[in-house]
Amino acid sequence: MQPATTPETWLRIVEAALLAASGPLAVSELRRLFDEDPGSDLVRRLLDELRAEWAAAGRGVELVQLASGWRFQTRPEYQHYLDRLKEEKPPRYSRAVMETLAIIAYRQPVTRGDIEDIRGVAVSPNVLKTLESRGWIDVVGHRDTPGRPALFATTRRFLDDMGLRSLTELPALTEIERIMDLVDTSQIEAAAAPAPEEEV
Amino acid sequence: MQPATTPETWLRIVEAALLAASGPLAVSELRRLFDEDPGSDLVRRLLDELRAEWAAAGRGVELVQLASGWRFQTRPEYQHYLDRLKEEKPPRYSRAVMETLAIIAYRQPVTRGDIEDIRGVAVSPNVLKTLESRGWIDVVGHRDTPGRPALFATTRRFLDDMGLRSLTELPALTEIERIMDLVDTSQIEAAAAPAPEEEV
Amino acid sequence: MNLPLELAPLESAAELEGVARLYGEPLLELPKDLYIPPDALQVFLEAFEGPLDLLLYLIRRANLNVLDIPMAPLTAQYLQYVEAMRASNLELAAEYLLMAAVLLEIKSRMLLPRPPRESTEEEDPRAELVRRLLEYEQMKLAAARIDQLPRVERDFEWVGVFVAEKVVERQPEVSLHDLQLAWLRIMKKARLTQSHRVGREQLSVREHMTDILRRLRDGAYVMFDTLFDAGLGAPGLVVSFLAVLELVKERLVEVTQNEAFAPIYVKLADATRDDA
Repeated sequence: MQPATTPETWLRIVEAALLAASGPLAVSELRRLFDEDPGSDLVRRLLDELRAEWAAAGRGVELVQLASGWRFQTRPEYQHYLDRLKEEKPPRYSRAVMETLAIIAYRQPVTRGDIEDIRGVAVSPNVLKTLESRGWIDVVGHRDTPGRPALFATTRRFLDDMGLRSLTELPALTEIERIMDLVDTSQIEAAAAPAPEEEV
Repeated sequence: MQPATTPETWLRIVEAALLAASGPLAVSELRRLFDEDPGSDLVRRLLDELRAEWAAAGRGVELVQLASGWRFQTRPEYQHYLDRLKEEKPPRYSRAVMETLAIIAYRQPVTRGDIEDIRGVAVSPNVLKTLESRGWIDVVGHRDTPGRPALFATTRRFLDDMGLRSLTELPALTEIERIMDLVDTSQIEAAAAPAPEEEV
Repeated sequence: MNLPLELAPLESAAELEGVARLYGEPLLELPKDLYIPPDALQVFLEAFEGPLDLLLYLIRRANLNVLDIPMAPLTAQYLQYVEAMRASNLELAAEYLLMAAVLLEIKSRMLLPRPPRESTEEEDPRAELVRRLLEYEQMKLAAARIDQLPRVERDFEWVGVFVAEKVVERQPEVSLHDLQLAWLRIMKKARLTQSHRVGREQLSVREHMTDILRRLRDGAYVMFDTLFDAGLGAPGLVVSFLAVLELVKERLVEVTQNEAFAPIYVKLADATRDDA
């Protein structure tokens, strides 16, 4: 009834599992697929082979490794077409949301007060709610100061959704010295201040 | 930025859309993917080609046509493997089924009346049907009493599934009873009857 | 809304030595691009994420060195924006006013004559503001880069193929232990109710009874001898014999013999009626 487990079949089993999974699958989970545990090394070899196979076929779908495991996803070049089937556009986030996310991502764990200190303005509860409901940040504890403010950090889901394996893969921060040298205003304006009309 | 629209690219666009879709896609929807409407005939040809391509590759996922459209789905032969990734606990037989099975195993051949006498409650026909469809019990004759009730016994399949060579390898009743004498009955109750289980 | 945002040269500031100079050169007029048409004011101000953002804008547009900010013209420009906001009845966040106070404070501290000694070691009054501006700008750039990362649903989609389920029904798994526990429950109940005596029997007899019934199932007459497997050895034969006797006692089988020493036949007790 079940396919015999030859190396080719192993590939197909891992492939079917990854195609059908509702989230990234870790190597430890993929090992559970087989009658006998093939070990992490073999599973990793299968994953590499699978990724190469799909890349070589020039498909619109690729196998990627993310923070919580491996997953098939469509290639960005195809989004233009796939967008046409969408009934609603994905949310665009305001600068307030993105700056709050950046501060949490690079300075975590941080309190709302820390974020407000850096941004110089009050952080609206909606901004944090937006990020929490997207599953990108969560409360990882409370700082032991008066009021015991919540400490926010980014989630694995954030890394997965951004196609990253770990926080170290985040774009490197511009060094302070470089910021000081940035006097070509036109460049800064273009990079740092996207169109003001985009909102949550 | 977008792939040029050659016939091969059309295939890949349709493929990516179907792989990423959350439900079946109708031909009319797939036509919307392209800059210029390719018409239903061409889309159907692409779908047929895609289906043949996936079938030829012997993947664990196949393209199928349903009433509401086309979708990729896993092949039934792979269910066995994919099940292993599920977190959910395997189904359990109800207490009625387990007790009936125990009575048939230890006291065979027995009629339904015998089982009811021992359990002190009526035995639902579903309970016996469950065990029969599992191939663990069958009717080996009829008792020569009014109504000629069927006599149930366990099958060879039951022994195989339990890993036994013969019924004599079942845990001895005397031993069980001796254990029962030693163990506080409330403990047995706690161990033997977890939360009220759902009926099969 | 009728307030023209023409930023006049700050004569008073220009007179202040060392402050109104931009890198040594007297700053006599402000960069022209600071002019904002009044109608665009609201949209313009809403584009800023707070006073730090506005200050950075002013600094960068004027090509000023963040590390050596000329406080007087910057403060004056900033105050003009704040004033414009108030005049336009824009909802003015408290942070903008707080920043105005900070700027004025720094400006006044810079005007104070410094004591001749330790002057080189004394901290620049602008240091804290510069630190905040740099840290905010760093995060602002980082936010823009994160926003450019390919993101699910906007730049790509997850693949999720339908799982053809229920094709194979999952069967509950039962272990011997489960069976044992089930039997324990029965015994306990039987004891409590005392309504039924559950006897202790040799299981093998029951097993042989089942085997014999199975062989007789088609209703045919079976030779008595064939019910015994010599390979079982003496104890096995005794058990088989006991099983036949038990079946007879329970009237499950009929044993017939036409005459003495003739072959003995066994058949299901109800077989005749089955045929009828």
